[in-house]
Amino acid sequence: MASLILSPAEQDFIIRGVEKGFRGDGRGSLDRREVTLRTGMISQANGSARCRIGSLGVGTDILVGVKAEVNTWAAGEPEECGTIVCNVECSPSAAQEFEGRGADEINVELTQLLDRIVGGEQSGLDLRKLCIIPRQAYWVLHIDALVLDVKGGVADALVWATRAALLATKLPRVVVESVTDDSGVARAEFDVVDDAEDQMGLEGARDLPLAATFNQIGRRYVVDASEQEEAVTQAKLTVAVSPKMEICAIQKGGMLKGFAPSLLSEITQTALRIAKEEFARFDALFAEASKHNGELDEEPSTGSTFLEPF
Amino acid sequence: MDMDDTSEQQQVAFAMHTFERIHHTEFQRRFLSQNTRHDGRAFSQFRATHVTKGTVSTAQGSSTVRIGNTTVVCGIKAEVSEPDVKTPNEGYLVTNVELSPMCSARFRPGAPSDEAQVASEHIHRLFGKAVDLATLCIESGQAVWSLSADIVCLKYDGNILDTAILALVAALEDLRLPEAQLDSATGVVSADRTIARQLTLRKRLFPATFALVDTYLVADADDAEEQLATTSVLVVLDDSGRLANIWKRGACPVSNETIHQCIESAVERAETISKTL
Amino acid sequence: MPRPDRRENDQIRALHSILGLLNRVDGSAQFSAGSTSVYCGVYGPVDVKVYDEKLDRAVIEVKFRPAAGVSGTKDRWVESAVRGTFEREILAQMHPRTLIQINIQAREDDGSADAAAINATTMALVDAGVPLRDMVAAASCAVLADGAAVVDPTLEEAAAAQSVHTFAFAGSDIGRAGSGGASGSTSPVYVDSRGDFSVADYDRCYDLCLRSAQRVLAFMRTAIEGKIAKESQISVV
Amino acid sequence: MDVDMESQDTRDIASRIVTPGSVITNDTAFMRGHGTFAERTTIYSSVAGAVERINKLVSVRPLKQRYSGEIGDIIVGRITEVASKRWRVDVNSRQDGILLLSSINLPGGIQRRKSESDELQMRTFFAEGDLVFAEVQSYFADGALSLHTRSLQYGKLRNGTFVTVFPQLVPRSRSHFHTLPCGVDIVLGVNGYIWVSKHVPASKVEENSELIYSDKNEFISDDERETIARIANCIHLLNRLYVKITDTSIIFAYEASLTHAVKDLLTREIAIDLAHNVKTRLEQQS
Repeated sequence: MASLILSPAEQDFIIRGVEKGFRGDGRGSLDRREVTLRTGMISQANGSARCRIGSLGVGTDILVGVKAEVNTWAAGEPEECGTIVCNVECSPSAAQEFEGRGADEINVELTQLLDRIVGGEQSGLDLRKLCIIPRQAYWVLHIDALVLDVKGGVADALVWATRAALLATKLPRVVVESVTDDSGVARAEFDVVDDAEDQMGLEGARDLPLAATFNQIGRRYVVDASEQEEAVTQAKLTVAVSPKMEICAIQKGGMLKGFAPSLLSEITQTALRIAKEEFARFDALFAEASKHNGELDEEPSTGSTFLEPF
Repeated sequence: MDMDDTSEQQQVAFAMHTFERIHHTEFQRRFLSQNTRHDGRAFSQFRATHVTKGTVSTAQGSSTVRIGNTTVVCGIKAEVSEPDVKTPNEGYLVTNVELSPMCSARFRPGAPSDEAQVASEHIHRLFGKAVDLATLCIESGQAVWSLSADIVCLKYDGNILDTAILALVAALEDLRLPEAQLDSATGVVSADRTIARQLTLRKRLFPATFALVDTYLVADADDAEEQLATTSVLVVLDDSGRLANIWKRGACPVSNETIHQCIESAVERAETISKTL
Repeated sequence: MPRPDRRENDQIRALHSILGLLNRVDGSAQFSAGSTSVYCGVYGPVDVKVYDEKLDRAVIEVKFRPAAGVSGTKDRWVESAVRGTFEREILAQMHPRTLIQINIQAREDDGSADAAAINATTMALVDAGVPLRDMVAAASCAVLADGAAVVDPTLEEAAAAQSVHTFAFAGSDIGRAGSGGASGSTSPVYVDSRGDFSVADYDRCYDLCLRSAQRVLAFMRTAIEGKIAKESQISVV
Repeated sequence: MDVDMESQDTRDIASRIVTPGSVITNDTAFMRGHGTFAERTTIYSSVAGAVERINKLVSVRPLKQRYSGEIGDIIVGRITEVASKRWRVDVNSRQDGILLLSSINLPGGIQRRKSESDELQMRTFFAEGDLVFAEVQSYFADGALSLHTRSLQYGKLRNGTFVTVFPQLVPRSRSHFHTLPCGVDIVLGVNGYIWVSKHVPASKVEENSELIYSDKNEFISDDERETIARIANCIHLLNRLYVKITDTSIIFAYEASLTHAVKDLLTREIAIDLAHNVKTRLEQQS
């Protein structure tokens, strides 16, 4: 994915800078770029969000939609649970290297990451609440993420957008009733209430984690690496931390190097340390986004460019 | 004297053949500017069209259609499958147009070309309304007929859409489905082959394609003409004379009057082929 | 019968567009009509593979990705529709031996998505500075079961309609029609009418779409001119 | 009277904003330039932009376009491929530029003859990813730009950081290499590629020609790093807010930015405020 090739002098400049605590745009090693968050822009989805990490309208940009579907239970599937299916796709309209099969590898890597973080109970979501009737019907949440631009730190933006989309997700209410058929056997049947007013949020969505990616550059590491910093990254670690300050998923990336165990434990400690601030930042952005949730402009509007939020 | 004459004729014939090959565009234009076409047809004239039903004995419904040199075989295979949850009472109709290197050198081996995929998709969209998918239901929510129509081009000489659409109409009319029943206890579908049920089409479709070669509108372009045409208009009518589709695609704008001309020609064409079918 | 979203029959949904929203491409646009929304990114002219190279003109390639699910035959159909529509409007002979790549990404399809794809492509091509003979504006219209013709149908309306019609027109043609010319003198660059309809239905939808396209074109021009006006204020030293 | 008519016409045509397909003029006296096409006697616009007129030549300056080079342009490029006796260089244009082995200065004296061994060690001069400061020398038949670095100020770039901007924001001017008062060197490539680096006196390279192809950075102090980051952020914000990028505008932005921390320069409010400040000062100056 690192399509950017830097000259030895640029690489040296970045690495030495990071080691001294100076990043190219003046950030400290644990500073994140500006994050922009919006929710509810896909009216046909049960929940949606868009997250951009980057300044002045340039940055990694991801759109996530959550669609809920009722599935009939089949043998071999979990009996009293719903499921989550993740899919991440890098749009070829975002970058030329995603043309054709160019995005296959990164799509798989990101899908795997997302699945690792929100695919199961470790995410904090109560999957049993997604069961409608045991061994009969359950909800499937399809999380579809579309990567619109890549400027470093895709993993973090993906998780931030997903958390926002799941928090904004509303499921229709389901009424279960017992019916006795002609032969006297009682069966459960369900009805999905089609009423936009009568919907509920996901159980446990508040417990969903956020992720921070740490890129090892030289002997130090940074959070939220820029595109150039990613080009000189030897190894990276994405750590997902829940609001309960538990680490619920870790994925290592970067094929050049392994981590020293001491650095690894330092990074996880740091992840926990910055988590509180990250959640506070997310909450503020999400609250702001919820105010404008799904606003559709009444008047025809022509947003001109960059400084419009999206 | 005689000798001279023949050699001169040969000379001319050779020159014309060469002319066609190396100056394809100019060659065609000479005809068009004289109000005729290279195969002698008038602008609005379609090629001879032959429809034969039941040409593939292993398929439940089949047909062979020839328009001029373009030859297409359509075979429909019926299989039992489970319906989609959203439409428990509807069966499936899957269409697939195959343009292999066998039918023309312009197609390459391997994955279906864009042209074949576009044709498959367009025909699929067209027949979605022509076939009542509810008549393909065996047991609601349990079992339905799934029809897969393979439309294979044997020889390509232009106007694949008209040929393929006609072939599918004929094959659907030829289709006989056995009476099928679902045994709810075992979940097995049994078919009684002695009773053959015919599928009733909501409407028969009659296609007519027109191509714009330079500024000339010609009906039913053959391969040589198609290579010059950047624009085509497909008009599909049903047996009650109503329109099912107008599809203008390609680079050149076509005036609304021209589209109306196409509709009028298509009406005449529909009358002719309804007799053939 | 009132429409589900209480629009008048000849009223298109609120239009919204953003030019240049993708940073990695030469030109991009988002075009939305109500909740139907499409992104388009254009690269070009760029180097072309020798195998595809055309000596006298640029090669035009179109890729369409649906909002969800895998890309299939359906998308090839849309690609061919868009490619055909822009084949003449892009002045391809000005950039021989190059490639102009058009990537369309549906964000949400709530009806009339083909028209939105064409409109988004026009705006992205303009944003990329690809030389065009003319701008293209598209619009859709549906004839409902009760015979009423409604413009810019939603997915719900289109699904229940007797027939659905999509037309695209070149800007100059729309201009001519606007100056009092009859619809007979206009020449659409793209027509897709399907369903069960009469010639009268077709004509009715043609006029409605021509009028809608007029509004879409005016909207696109305003959006583009607004952006240029902003950028023209670049201070000169 | 005639003159009056003419100026009236000029006002009609020039500085109008047009979109593709707009009629620019029916007057056959005009010649069509970039961004236009002609059909019969009418000149139409083929891009969106502002109409410009020089005498009888009308053209449209487009919204944005890839960089298209002119001979004499000073640019920054990135080596993408080492080929036989030449390098391919990404110059932010639709085609890669070409730097011929014969168009560079070799270490050990300008007048030295190029030998076969030079061909074998081309990577020691420029390798893939290297940034090069060069001048457009001519065009190849297929339109690709031919570059040269035969001047001591040109060559490999080091000691700093790379910034990309819209090419149309960098005007062509007499000098594209500047040493700013804050002790930072900048190379403003008209192709939109900009290099910001620690100031190294020109005499240093003149004394030691080996340095032209060095990959090694000099020692860069913390203060210098901060100034480089500040200048890079200033350029970035000028770019995003569509302000022309020149040594003057960069200095103005730098001076106005000093009350803020470097990392805060790219936050929305501060960026808009700074850009506004720069615009006002530029207007006052002219």
